Amino acid sequence: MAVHKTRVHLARHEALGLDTGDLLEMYYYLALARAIDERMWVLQRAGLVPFVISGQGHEGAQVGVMWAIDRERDWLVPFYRSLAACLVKGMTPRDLMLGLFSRANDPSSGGRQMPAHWAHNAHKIFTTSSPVATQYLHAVGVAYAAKLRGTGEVVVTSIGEGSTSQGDWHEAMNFAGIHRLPVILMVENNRYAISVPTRLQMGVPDVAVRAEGYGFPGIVVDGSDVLACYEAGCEAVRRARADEGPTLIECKVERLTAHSSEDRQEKYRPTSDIEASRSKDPLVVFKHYLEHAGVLDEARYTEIHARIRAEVTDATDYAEAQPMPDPSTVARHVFFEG
Amino acid sequence: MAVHKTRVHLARHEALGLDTGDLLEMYYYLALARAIDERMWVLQRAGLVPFVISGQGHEGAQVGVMWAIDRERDWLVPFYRSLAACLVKGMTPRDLMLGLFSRANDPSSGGRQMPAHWAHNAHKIFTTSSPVATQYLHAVGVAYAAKLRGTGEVVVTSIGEGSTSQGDWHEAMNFAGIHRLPVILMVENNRYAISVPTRLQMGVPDVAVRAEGYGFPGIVVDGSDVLACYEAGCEAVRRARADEGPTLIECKVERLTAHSSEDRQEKYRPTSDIEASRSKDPLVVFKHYLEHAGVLDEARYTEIHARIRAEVTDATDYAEAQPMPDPSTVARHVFFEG
Amino acid sequence: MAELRYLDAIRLAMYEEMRRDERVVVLGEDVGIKGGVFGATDGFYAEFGEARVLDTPLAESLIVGTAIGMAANGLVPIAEIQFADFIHPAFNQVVSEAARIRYRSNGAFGCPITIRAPYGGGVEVHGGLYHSQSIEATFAHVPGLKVVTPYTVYDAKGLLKSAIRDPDPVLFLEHKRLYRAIREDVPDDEYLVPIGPAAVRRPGSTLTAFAYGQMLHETLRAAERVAAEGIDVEVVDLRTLKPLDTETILGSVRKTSKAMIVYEDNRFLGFGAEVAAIIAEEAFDALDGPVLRVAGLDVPAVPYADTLAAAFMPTVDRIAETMRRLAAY
Amino acid sequence: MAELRYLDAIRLAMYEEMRRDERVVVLGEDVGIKGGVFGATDGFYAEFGEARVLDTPLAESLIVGTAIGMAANGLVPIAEIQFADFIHPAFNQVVSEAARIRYRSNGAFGCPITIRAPYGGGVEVHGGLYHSQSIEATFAHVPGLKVVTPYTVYDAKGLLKSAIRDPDPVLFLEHKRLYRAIREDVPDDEYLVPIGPAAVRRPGSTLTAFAYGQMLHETLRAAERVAAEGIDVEVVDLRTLKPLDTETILGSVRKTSKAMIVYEDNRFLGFGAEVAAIIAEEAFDALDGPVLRVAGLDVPAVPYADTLAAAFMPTVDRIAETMRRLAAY
Ligand SMILES: Cc1ncc(C[n+]2csc(CCOP(=O)(O)OP(=O)(O)O)c2C)c(N)n1
Ligand SMILES: Cc1ncc(C[n+]2csc(CCOP(=O)(O)OP(=O)(O)O)c2C)c(N)n1
Ligand SMILES: [Mg+2]
Ligand SMILES: [Mg+2]
Repeated sequence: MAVHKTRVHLARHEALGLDTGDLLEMYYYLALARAIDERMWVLQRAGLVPFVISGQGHEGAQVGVMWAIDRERDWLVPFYRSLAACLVKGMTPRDLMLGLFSRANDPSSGGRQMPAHWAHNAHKIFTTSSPVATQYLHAVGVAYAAKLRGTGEVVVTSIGEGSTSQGDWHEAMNFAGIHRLPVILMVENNRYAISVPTRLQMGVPDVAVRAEGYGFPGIVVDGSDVLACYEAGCEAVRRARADEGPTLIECKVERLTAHSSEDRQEKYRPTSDIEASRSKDPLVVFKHYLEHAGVLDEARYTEIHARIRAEVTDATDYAEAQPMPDPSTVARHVFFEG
Repeated sequence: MAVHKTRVHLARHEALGLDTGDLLEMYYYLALARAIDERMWVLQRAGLVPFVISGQGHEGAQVGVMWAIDRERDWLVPFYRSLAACLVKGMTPRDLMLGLFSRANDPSSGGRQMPAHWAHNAHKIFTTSSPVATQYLHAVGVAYAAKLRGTGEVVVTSIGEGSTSQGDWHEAMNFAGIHRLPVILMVENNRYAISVPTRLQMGVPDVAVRAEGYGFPGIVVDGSDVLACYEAGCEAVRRARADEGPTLIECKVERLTAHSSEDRQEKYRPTSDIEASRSKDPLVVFKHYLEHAGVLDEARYTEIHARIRAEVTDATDYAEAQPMPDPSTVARHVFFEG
Repeated sequence: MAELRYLDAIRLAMYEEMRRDERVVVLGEDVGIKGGVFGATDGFYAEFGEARVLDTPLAESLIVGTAIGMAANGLVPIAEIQFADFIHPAFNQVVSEAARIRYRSNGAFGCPITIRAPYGGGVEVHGGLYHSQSIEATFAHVPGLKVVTPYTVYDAKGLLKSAIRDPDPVLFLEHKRLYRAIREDVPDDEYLVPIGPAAVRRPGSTLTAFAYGQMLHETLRAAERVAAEGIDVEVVDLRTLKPLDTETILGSVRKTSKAMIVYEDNRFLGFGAEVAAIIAEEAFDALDGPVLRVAGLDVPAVPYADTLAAAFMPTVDRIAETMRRLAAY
Repeated sequence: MAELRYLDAIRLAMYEEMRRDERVVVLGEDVGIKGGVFGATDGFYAEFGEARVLDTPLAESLIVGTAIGMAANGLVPIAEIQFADFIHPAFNQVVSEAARIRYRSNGAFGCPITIRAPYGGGVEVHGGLYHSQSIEATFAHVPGLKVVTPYTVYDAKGLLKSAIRDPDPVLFLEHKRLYRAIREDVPDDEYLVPIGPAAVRRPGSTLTAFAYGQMLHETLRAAERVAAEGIDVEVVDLRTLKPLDTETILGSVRKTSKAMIVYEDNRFLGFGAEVAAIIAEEAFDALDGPVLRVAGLDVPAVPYADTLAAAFMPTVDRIAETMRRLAAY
């Protein structure tokens, strides 16, 4: 049975052109994202930072799809759960922790925005705001410019399923379809918008079915299946580079934490549902796969996690030690300063 | 051939439960709407009123669908091309002309709004504004109240295809689907948004395909085929009353005039295209049908049109003779006056 | 008499109105089982059911737009905007639609909706640029809208009940820092606080300081501080920003002959600008000094980092300093 | 020298910038083959092609939101909002996004977009409640946005070119009544008018009247009228509403010691409120009279019927009357 499984699994990642090194690096990013994320919650509970919102449960979808793009050349227009995506795109654990601690040298906003409002100019990660869905319009605008200028860039953006209810989402989908833009439109569907279940959010089970109404394909993938997400990403990138237009990728993911440190999900989520989520943890699922595939053994596992522990601790200590923004800078950058 | 045609046609309206009286009344409304509309353009060209925007080419879709509702009990949440729909719903030629002349006793707005911003409290026609697509949200709100209060009312709203690009359209479609509301969501697709062709408005040929993405049916009808529109309306009303939810009805119509008296369509529409529109004039098509069906003969035709001419002239003379709004009332009704 | 927090008063006002009038419904994001992110509708879902306590999709234009339609067909909607900052996607429905239904229909249709929005920032709020905005000036500029922002627990309950019963759209602003900060004894018997009149919170003779919402707290403390120095400040709570109680404003200025306005919103074209303009226009003869403003900085909302947030906000120090300057003028 | 109308100047400014810099694109509703509903992009489609002269879907949030993205990736978008009244659906993208890109990224990203919007009403406009609004106060309150509204043909061209080249978002407001009303000789050689400085259109000594856009026309005529009566009015064209040239404003008031503001927007919290507040705060010592405002009524925009539209607008008579009142004070 295990043997059989293994053969099947091996066939899968090999068929996708991924070698052992790729798989281990992908696993590293999943585990790193999770470790940073968990540390953030610990720091918040310890009262060291006021607030945390993060992406536990979404890492598989993000690492899988992001693995398909050119991390140097392409764009990411993220949302607040895009922690893992930002890591793959080049942000470091220190970068992320600087945002959590709202330090002066936080590359996202210099401490001006809440944590998880990602941005990094050098890594082509566009600045994130709080009002949901606005980023979808920015992403298709970036893609329009890429197409007009012939840069060959592909743009990845993402959003939660609840936020697809915003008008901006529709307007962006429509624009992407009209101009066949090189953009990958991700929806990370974790079944809840804070407390609102999909039943009250939309009249259909899958957001993806809406893509057809805009003239491009929409596909549904299991967000706990990293390779399936990677495969979907590859096809979407192929379409984008071949000027075949956008692709909507709806990843069914699980929200393993409360919405944010301000939320108590026990009030609206049955325990059984919360447990069901844990059973679909992409980190666990991917780890099983790698073990069955004989890619991840005890030694490698220990090595990777030791490295991650060190990086997370370094990032935390480093960020905490950095200065807070100087109050005298509060009025800077309202307009261009030359 | 003619005989054969006739048989087929007869079968059609009879199968829909429409007798001669119904057909003649429907024809009367189509012709009345057209006559009022044409008079409005004449008055504008003669410099008697500053502006006109109207619905020539849309009458078949509006009369057909509106014929299916209960004109007393149900709601209409119109847009600026809903002239014919407002007539069917109970507004009189005088009511419409009072709006064109922006007279003090204009029932829509007392001369405060541009012409074609319909409203009539007694006839359950909700007030129209200029920003497109907002009415779709009002309509589903009215429908939600009807369902919650158990009034059994059905709500009809309509919009142009270009305006479906607005976020509000998506938000309303989504809400209608989630709550299975008793609402008929019309789209009058005349292929242009002022000068913008559908090619630049949406990535798909039919807006109707989007309904499925919200969990309810969307159908496409030929707006020059009054009976087909009526049939679609009947099924939509049936669904609504049976608590089966909303229906999107996309009527393919033709814009027989420029967008408004401010527009010169020759600049962006080839003559051939403008002529093609004329060939799909719902008034002409329906007249042919009635003639073939032996419902409309010379005598009846003359009688109906004589009646219409008289009504339009009466409405024009009456409205023109009414006083303009008293300047001293300009600040009234900002808030409730008790 | 029951001791309530501001948040309890908000909740109780809605609760009583929903009990009293079955046409009243609440709609918004997370107002259902969760009872709202601040708990203002806690328990409503269980008592009044899903149809009257409606978790909407995540779309503010929908929240306001459908409320307009519900109101047109016999309901009395209370729309909750989760954070005032997120009313912006609904701007068109609020300004072009809700505020104009009555005027544009020449009085034929009305729009009896209440839009509740928690607003405001401060170091304690940790809201950053999008969970701390003050939106009162933007909406008080809009004819056809009423804008209310209570400071006391008593007013929170009485004004919200008036807003719900008001035949016109009311934007009801609740400063987040007040929710749990203060407790007050409030009568058990029903009472209403009328929309319109301002309230003198501290009578004084040297100068008048106008404020509303959270800033009254800072202003009153500043007034106490300078009182020791013989500066007797009259503090006026504007409460209703639109329609504005100009009579009370001008009356107070004629009495003290000096005026200042304190507000947390961006200074430029913030609400204090209108108050200052009214005074400069209609009470100039009574003025013995410039009309001063203490306000938030002209940067986009309140930055997240404590150091920056503190630099943004009007503080008791800054307010007291301005009182001294004005008194000395 | 070429004699141009205001509309020609707007068109020429964009044309020159598109010729000069291939990164410049225009997008909006009907800007393509039709050349815009007012003709501001007439001929552009044929010359620059569909990709750079983009007819967008009918969605203003899309127009501004995509422009932000285009600007982030190397383009310089000029977004046309067909009528200023229809910028409201884009309010969130303008206020929460465009205006904050730079601040929220601590200077890492910028948003070099220009948003053009024809605004304003009047009997001749026949725009009714939704084709006649003044939106300058609403947006001038927003930190991070520049707001410009030229009066002369010369300024229309020079300021628009500056706006297009500006590294930050500029809301460029064009009063519809100016489009075809005036003709002026404008230099053939390239020139820019800097965003910021106000301009004294008529020097005077009795009092200062501040105005902008179409209202300068009425104000200057009123000034001529009362001049015969010995009232010498200084008329200042504010031109750039944000950032505002307070130096020129205060300098003029210190000179004349009396000030009034004329604006077409609703009076309450309209732009004149901030001008009055600044004067009452920083030039009180120089003031010899109240700061008066002549403005549009506090009703939702300009009604359609001529009789009502006329009742809404500030007229030369009302302005002259106010000048007399102030002079006599
Ligand atoms: C315009 C706007 N309205 C409300 C909010 C408050 N809010 C933040 S996240 C959230 C829920 C988002 O749900 P979803 O899109 O499913 O993403 P998820 O958090 O589940 O990943 C809400 C309501 C917001 N940020 N922006
Ligand atoms: C929000 C908004 N933006 C722009 C306009 C200007 N405008 C009025 S009608 C129209 C075109 C509408 O096209 P469509 O929806 O197809 O309806 P049609 O006029 O073709 O029947 C436009 C752009 C408006 N009224 N509202
Ligand atoms: Mg979700
Ligand atoms: Mg159309």
